[in-house]
Amino acid sequence: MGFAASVPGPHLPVQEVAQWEPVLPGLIILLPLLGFVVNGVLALRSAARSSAALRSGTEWDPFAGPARPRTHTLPTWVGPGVMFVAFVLALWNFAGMYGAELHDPVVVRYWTWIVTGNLQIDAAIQLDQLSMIMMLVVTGVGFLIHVFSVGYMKDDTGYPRYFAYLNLFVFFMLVLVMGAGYAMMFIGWEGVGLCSYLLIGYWFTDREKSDAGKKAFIVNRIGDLGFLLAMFLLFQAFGTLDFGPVFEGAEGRLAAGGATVTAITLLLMLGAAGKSAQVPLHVWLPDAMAGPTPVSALIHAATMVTAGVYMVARSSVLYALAPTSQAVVAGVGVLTALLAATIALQQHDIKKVLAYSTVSQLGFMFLGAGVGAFTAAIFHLMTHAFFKALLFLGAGAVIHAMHHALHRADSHEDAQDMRNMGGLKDRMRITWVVMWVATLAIAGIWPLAGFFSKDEIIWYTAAWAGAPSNPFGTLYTVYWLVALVTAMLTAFYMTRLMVMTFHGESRVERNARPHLHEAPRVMWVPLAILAVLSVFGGWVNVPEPLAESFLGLFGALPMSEWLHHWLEPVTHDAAAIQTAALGEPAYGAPLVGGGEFAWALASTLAAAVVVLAALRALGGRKYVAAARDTAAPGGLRGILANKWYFDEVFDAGIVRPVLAASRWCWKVVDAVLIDGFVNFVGNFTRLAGWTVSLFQTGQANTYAFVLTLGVLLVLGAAVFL
Amino acid sequence: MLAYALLLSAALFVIGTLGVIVRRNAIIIFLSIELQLNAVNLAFVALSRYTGIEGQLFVFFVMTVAAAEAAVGLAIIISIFRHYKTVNVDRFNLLKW
Amino acid sequence: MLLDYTSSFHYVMALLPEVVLSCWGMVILIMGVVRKDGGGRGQETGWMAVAGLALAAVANGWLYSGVAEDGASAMIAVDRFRLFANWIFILAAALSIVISLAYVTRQKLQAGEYYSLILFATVGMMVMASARDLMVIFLGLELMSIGVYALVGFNRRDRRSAEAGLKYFLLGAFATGFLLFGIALIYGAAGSTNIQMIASAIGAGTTANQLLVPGIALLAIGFGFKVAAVPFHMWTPDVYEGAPTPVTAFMAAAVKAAAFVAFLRVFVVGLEGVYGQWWPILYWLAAITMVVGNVVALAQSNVKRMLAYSSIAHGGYLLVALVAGNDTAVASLLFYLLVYTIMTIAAFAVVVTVGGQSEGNSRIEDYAGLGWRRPVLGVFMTVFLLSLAGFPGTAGFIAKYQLLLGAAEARLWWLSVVLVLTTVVSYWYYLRVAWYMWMKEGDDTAAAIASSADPPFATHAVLVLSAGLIILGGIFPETVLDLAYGSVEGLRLLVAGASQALVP
Amino acid sequence: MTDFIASIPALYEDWVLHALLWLPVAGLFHVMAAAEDRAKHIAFSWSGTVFVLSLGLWWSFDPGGGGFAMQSSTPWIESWGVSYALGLDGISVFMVMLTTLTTPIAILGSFEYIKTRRKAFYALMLLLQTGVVGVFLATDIFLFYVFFELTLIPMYFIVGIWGGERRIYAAVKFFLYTAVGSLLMLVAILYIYFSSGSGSFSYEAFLGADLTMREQLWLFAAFALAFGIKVPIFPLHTWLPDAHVEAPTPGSVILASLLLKMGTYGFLRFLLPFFPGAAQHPTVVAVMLVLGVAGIIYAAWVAAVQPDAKKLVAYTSVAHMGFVVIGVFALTVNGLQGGLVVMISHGISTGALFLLLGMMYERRHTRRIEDFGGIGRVAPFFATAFVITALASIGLPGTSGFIGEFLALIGTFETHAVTAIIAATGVIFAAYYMLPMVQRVLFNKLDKPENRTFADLSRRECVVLGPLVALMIWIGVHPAPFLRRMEPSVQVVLERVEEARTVLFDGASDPGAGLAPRPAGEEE
Repeated sequence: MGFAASVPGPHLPVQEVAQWEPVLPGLIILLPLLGFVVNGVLALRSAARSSAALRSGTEWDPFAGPARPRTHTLPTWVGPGVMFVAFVLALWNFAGMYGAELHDPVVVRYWTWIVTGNLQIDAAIQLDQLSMIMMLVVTGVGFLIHVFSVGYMKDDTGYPRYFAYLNLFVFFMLVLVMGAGYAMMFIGWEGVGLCSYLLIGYWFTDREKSDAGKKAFIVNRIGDLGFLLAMFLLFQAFGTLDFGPVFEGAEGRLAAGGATVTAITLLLMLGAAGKSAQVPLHVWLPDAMAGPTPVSALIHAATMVTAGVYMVARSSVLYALAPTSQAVVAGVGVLTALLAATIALQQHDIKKVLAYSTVSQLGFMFLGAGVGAFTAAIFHLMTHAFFKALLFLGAGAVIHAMHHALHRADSHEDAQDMRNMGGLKDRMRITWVVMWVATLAIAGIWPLAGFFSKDEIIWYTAAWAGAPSNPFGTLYTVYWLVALVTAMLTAFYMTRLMVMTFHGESRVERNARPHLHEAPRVMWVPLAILAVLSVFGGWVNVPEPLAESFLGLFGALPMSEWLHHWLEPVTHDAAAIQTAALGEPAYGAPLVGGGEFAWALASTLAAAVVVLAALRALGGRKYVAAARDTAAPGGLRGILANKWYFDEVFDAGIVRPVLAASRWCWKVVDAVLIDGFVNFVGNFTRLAGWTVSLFQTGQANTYAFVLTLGVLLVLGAAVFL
Repeated sequence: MLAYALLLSAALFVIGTLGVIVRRNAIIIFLSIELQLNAVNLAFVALSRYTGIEGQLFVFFVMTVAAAEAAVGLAIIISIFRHYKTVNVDRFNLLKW
Repeated sequence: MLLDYTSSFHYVMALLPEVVLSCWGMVILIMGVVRKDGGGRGQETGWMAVAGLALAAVANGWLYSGVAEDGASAMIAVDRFRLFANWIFILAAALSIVISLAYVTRQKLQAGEYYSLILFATVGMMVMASARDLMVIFLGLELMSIGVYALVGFNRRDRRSAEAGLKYFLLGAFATGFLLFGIALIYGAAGSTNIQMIASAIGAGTTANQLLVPGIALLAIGFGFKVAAVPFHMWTPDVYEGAPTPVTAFMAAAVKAAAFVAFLRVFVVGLEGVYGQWWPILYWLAAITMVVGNVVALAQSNVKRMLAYSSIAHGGYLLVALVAGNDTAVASLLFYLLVYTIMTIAAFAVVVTVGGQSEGNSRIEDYAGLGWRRPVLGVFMTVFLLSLAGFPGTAGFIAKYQLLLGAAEARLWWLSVVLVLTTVVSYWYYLRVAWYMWMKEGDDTAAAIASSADPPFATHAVLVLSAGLIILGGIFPETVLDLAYGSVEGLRLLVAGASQALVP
Repeated sequence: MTDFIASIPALYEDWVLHALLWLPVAGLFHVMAAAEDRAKHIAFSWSGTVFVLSLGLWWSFDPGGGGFAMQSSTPWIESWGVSYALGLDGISVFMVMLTTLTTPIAILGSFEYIKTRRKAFYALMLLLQTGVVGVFLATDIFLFYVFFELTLIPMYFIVGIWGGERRIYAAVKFFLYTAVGSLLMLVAILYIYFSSGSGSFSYEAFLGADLTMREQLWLFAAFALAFGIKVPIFPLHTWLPDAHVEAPTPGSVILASLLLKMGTYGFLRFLLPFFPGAAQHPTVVAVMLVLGVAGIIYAAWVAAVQPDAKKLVAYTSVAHMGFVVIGVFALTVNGLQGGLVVMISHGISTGALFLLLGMMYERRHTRRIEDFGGIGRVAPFFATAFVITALASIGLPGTSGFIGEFLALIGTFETHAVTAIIAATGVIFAAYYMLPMVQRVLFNKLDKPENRTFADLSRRECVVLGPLVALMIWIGVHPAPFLRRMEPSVQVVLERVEEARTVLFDGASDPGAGLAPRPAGEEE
C-alpha cells in the first residue's frame, strides 16, 4: 500500500501536431467567463443592497444618487471589454489560421474530463475554419450587442446581473462552437440554453416572462434528448465522441444510408430543431421575446439559435451519409421557413415579427444544410447574424424610444406594438436608415448580404433537386418552390414591419410624441457597424456564376467564393460523399430550367417588386392603435394570427395530458394503489390483531375450551398425519 | 386388558376435561381436574403391570402433588371469593382482550 | 471433584444449589413469621433472599467449574446445560426480588412468604432443568407452579391479582393433567420415564408407537402451556396483566425458561429418535405462536399486557430453536433465555416504576413524554425495547441472530422467514412505547405519573446493570456465547455415556 | 524526526478507518456530557474533525487493483466467524467521504432549525454518522448488517421527535418498511453463510459461496428487496416522501444524501458480486431496468405536481436513484461508474436542496410552494445557491448531475438501448418538475407581504452551502480524479459478473472457480 497520489496531477495542455500554433485559444473562452465572474459578484452585491432595502420596506434606486454605484458602472467596461479582447484574440487567430492554410483541425487538450473504462472525453477545443467563423461571429456580433446593451439597459436596476448572464452566455456559446467533440459541444449546448432561460426570464418578477424562460428550457430539453441519444449511438458506433475520429471513421464504420447513421443524424436533427426553433419545436422562440431586446438579438437571432445549423454543418459528413435525414432536415427547414413567414404576416408585436422572421430564416439555413449546401447554410448564418442582429437592435432602439416616451407621458400603451407606432422615421433617422438596410438585406435585394446567402441556399436546393441519382429529387423541387415563395413572403412582412413602424401617420400617443428621439450614440454606433456588415457581408462568398456577371459587378466584388474555399477543408468530405451518392448537382433549375444567374436575377427583381408593391399597398393604409383594434381577425388571417395553433395543440396534446397523468400517478397510483397497499398491510395486521384479541374473553371456560381444541388439533395431527 | 384400562382412564380424563370446559363453579372445575389426575393415576397403575413397579409409585407422587395443589388452589378460590362473594368463574373477567 | 454416586453425599452434592436454596427458602419463611414486617424489614428479608440466591449461585458455580460426573445418577443431570439454566433462574429470581423490594413494601405484602415462594419456585425450576426423568420434571414443574400460583394471586387486596391467580391455577392444573397423561402414555410406550431409557428404547425400536405418539403430543401440549405456545397461551395475557408486576417479570423470564429447558431436554434428547414425529407439531406451534403473539400485541394499549403478548411471541421464537434441535439451536435457546430474562425483567422494572402505587398506570398513554421527563427511565426502557425487538447493538440481536443461525443450519428457511417477518411486526409495538415516551408530549396525568415515577435505588441498580449487560452483550457477546455453546457439549456427551450405563 | 514524518502516512492508513468510525461515538459522549446550548458546537467540532481526517483519504487511498485498501480484521465473535473487518475500495471511498462531509454540514445546517432537545439531537446525529460510515467500511457481512440496521434507530428518533405534524407516522413507516427488507436479507445472509461452508462472515468468504442459479435468484430477491427499499426503487418508495416531508432538515439531508446510498451501495458491493449469475439473468435484468426506468419517469411526474416543496424534492430522489439502478444493471463500466457518480452527485445536490428548503422553512414556517414567490428579489444569495443546486439536480452539463446521468445512460445504452432511450426522457421531465418550482419560489411577483422580510443567507448558511455548491461544479468540470479512483473497483465487480457468465451460461461448470482464497495476513 503506497501513500502515493495514484492519480496524475492536472494535465498540461497537449497539442496535437499542427502546422499552426493558435494564440491563447483558451483565453477566448475564458475571458467571457471572467467577465461573468466579475459581473456576477457585482450583481450579487447590488442585489444584496436592493434586497436589504426591500426587507426594510423601501426600494433601493441605484440611480438616485449623484453618481452611479460602482456595481452599475464597472459592468459597462467589464462586459463589453472582455468581449472586445476576445474578439481581437479571435481575429488574431483567424489571421494566423488564414496565413497557415490549415487542412486539419487543431485540437488543444486541456484536461481529461470524463474517463471510464472505455470512454474518454477531454476538455479540448478544436480550431478549424468552421469554428473560426463561428468564433468571429459570436465574439464580433456579441461585442456589438454588448456595447448596444450599455445604452439599452443603463437604467435597469439589474444591470450587472444582465451583463453577467450575457457574458456567461458567450462563454457557453464559445464552448459550443469550439468544443472538440460532441460532448463538449453539449456542454455549450445546454449552457446556452441555461443562459437563454435566465435571460428570457431576466425580469423574473413578471410571471409571463419567467414562464417564457421555463418554456424555452423545457422545449430545448426535448431537443437535447435527441442530442443525448445521438451521442449514445455515436459512442456505440465509434467508441468516442471526438469530432476527429468520428468524421474520419464515419465512412468506414457506418453504411451509407444505413439505419445507424440515419438514426444518429435524425436524433441530432431533433436536437438542432429544439435549439434552432424548427417546427414543431419552434414554439419557444416567439415567447422568448420576453427577454430584453439585445438578448433577443444576440441569443435568439444571431448566435444561439443558429447552433443547430452549426451542428448540422459540423456533422456534414454524417448527414452526407444519410440522404433520408438530409431530406428530413431540408423538409423541416423549408416547412419552418414557410410557416413562420406566414405567421409573421399577421403579428403586431415588432419583436414577434422579428422572432418569426428569425424562425423562418433558420428554416432557410436548415434547408441549405439539408440539401448539402453546408457552406451556404453557414454563409446565411453569418449574414443573418449581421442583419437580424441589426433588425433586433433597431427594434430595440425603437422600443427603447417608445418606452421612454410612453413612460414620460405616463401612458400604459404597449411599447412594442407596431399599431402604436407609425411615422417614427422623422424622429429616428439613423434607426430608420439602418433598419431599411437590414430589411432589404433580409429581403434578398442585391447587392446586400442576404441576397447572396439566401440565393445560394435556394439555388443549391434547385441544383441538388436535379442531381441524377437523388432519390428525393421531386421532393427537393417542391422545397425549392416553397423556398422561393417564402423568400417573397419575407420581403413582404419585413416591408410591412417597416411601414407600420416608421412610415405613415404617427399613432403614438399624442402626449408621448415630443419625447420620442433617436437612440444615444452608444446604441446607434453598433447599429451602423452592423449595417455596414449587412451591406458588405455577402461579398465574401459571391458564387462563381454570378461573380463575372453584373450581379458580381463583373468580378469587381472582392473575395469571390472566399468562404467556400475557406470552409473547404471542413466540408469537402461531405461534398465528396454526397456527390458520389447523388451525382453532380444540375446546372439548371428543375421544371423550367435556367441557370443560377437567371434565378438570382429573377429573385432579386421579384423581391424588389414585392417590397415596392408592399410599400405602395400598405403605405397608404390606416392602422388602428392597439387599444382600439379589438376586431379578432377571422379566416386564414385568424389562423395566422394564432400561429397555426401550435401552442394550443401542444397544450391540449402534450402538456395537459402529461399534467393529468402526473396527477393521476400521484393521487391514484401513489396515494391509493401503492401507499394504499402498504397501509392496508399495516392496518390489516393491526385489525387482525384486534380481531384475534377478541377471543380473549376473560372467561376461564373459554380458555379451557380453546386449550382443548388445541389439544385435539395437536393430537389429531400427531396421530393421523 | 391393558387397552380397556387405558380406555377407561381416557374416558375419565375426557369427562374431567369436559367438566372443566362446561362447569362454571371454580370448585367443580377444580374437582374435574382432580378427576383428570386420577384418570392418569389409573393409567399408571394399569401400565405398571407391564412395565414395572414404578408406575404405582408415581401414583403416590401425583396424589401428593394434587394435595398440595388443592391447598394452594382452594386458598386462591377463597381469596377471590372474598372479592366477589361467588366462585362462579364467568364473573371473573376483569382481565380480557 | 468427581461424582460417582458411591456415597449418598454425592447425591447431595449433585443437588447442591437446590438444597442450598430450599434450606434458605425455609429460613426466609421463618424470618417472615418471626419478624413483623414494617419499616425496612421487608426489604431486609428481600436482600436475605438475594443472598440465598447468591449462595446458590456459588454452589452452582462450584458444580460448573470443578465437578465431573462419572456414571449417571439416572434422575439428576450434572451437566452444563442444567447449570447454565440454573444461572438463568437464579438471575431471574434475583432481579425479580430486587425490583420487588420497594413494591412489596409499598403494597404491604408479606415479605417472608413472598420471597420464600420465589425461592421455592426457583428450586422447582432448577429441578426441572436438572431432571433426567419425566417424573422429576413433573415434580419440579409442580413445585414451581404451585409457588407461582400463589405468587400470582399474592396481592389479595387486588381483585385483578386474585382473578389472575385463579385463572392461572385452574388452567395450569388443567394443562398439568395433559402433561401427566402424556407422561403416563410415554411410560407405557417406553417402559420407563427416564429420558435416557426412553431414548435408548426409541433407538432400539422397542416402543409401542400407538402410545408413544399421543404421549409425545400430550407432552408437547403440557410444555406448550407452560411456554405459552399458541393455542395454549390463552391464560398468559390475563395472568401477566393481573399478577403483581414483579411476579409477571419473574414468570415471563424464569417460568418460561424452566419450561423450555425441560421441554428441550425431553424432546431434543429423549425423543431425538422420533424427531420426524414431533417436529411438524412444534414447527406449526412455533409459526402460529410467533404470528399470533406478535399480531395480537399490536392491538394492546396496556404496556403490561403488551409485554405479555410479546412474551408469547418470544416463546414462538424459542420454539424455533426447539424445532431446529441442533447444537447451535440448543446453545441459542440458552443464550436467548438468558438475554430474554435480563431484558424482560428490566422492562417490567420500568413498568413497576411507572405503575406507581395503584399499579394502574400501565396504559400506553401513561408513558407519553416519559422519556423527556425521566430521561434515565426513558433511555433504559428504549434500550430494553430495542433489545426485545432484536436490534443490532443489543444482546437481543445477538440472541435472535443465534436463533436464526440455528434455524438456518437446520435449513428451516420458511420458519426463519416467519420469524423475521413477525419480528418486523413486533417493531411496531415496541417502537410504539418508544414513540409515546419520546415523541408525544403527554397530558397532565402523564406528567404527574412521570414525576412520581422515581425508581428506588435497587430498581435503579437493576436498570443500570441490565442496560449495561444488554449493550455489552450486544457488542461483546463472545464470552457468554461460548458458555452457551459449552453447555451443549455437556448435554450431548452425557447422553451417550448414560445410555451405555443404563441399558442393561 | 524525519523518520517520524515519513511514518505518518503509514500510521494514518493504520488507524484512519477506525478513527472515522468511532470518533463520532466519542463525540456522542462528549455531547451528552456537555451543556444543552454547547451541544451543537461540540457535535460540529467532532464531525468536522472526522471530515478533516477523512480528507487524507483523497491522497492516501490507492485504488490499486480494485481490491480493498487499508484492510484490517480483528476477530469479533469467533464462534460464528465474525470479525471486525474494515476496508476501503473505490466504491466505498467516496461514500465515506460523502458521509464525513455531509454530516458536519447537516449539523451546521441545523443550528437554527433545532431549537429543542439539542443534546439528544446531536448525539443521535453522531450515532447516525457512525452507523453510515460503518455500513460503507465494513467488509464483514455481519458487521455490515449491524451498521445497516443501526442507522435506523437514530433516524427513527430524529424524524419522530423533531419532525413535523405526521412525524410519528412517517418515522414508523420508514422504520418498518426498511426493516422488512433488511430482515429478509438477514435470512439470505445466513443461507450464504452456510452455503459457503467457510464458517466465516467475511466478504471474501461470501464471495466464495458456490450457489446454483436457483439459489442465486432467491437470494438475489431477498437482497434486492432490502436494498431496493432503501434506494428506493419504484414501487417500494412510498416511505420516502413521508419521511422526507416530516423529517427535520438535517434528517432529510442525511436521509437523502446517505441513507439512500446505502441501498445502491449494497447493489454494487453485494448484489452483483454475490449473485453475478442472477444479476445478469435476463428476467432479473429486465425487471430491474423496468423498475429503474419506471422510477425515473413516474417519480418525475409525481414530483411535478407536488404542492409541497419538500415532497417534490423527495420524489426527485426516487427519479435520481432510478438512474443508479439502470446504470448498475446495465452491467457496463460506464453504467456502474455513472451510477456511482449519480450517488455522489445526488448526495450533494439533493442534500443542498433540502438544506435550502430547510432555510425556507425556518424563515416562513411553510413548505408549500405557493406560499413563496419573488424570493429572488429579497434573497439573491439564497436564490443563486438555489438555482445552481437545482441545475445540478436536473443534470446540467458542467455540474455533477450531468456526469452521473450521462455515464449511467451511456452505459445503459451500450447493453439496453431502449431502456436508455426511455430513461433519457428523464432529462426532460427533470426540467419539468424542477423549473416550475424554481420559478414559483424564486421568481414571479413578490406579492406576499410576509415574503418581503425573507432574510438572505447568513454567514453560517453560506458556509453550509458553499462546499456543496463548489463540489457540484468541481465534479461537473473535473470528474476524472473521482472516476479514476473508482474504476478499478468497478472493474472488479464487472469481472466477477463476467466470470459467472462463462460459468453459468456457457455450461462450463467448474465448482472450484468461485472459491476465492482468503487473503493472508488479515489479522493485525
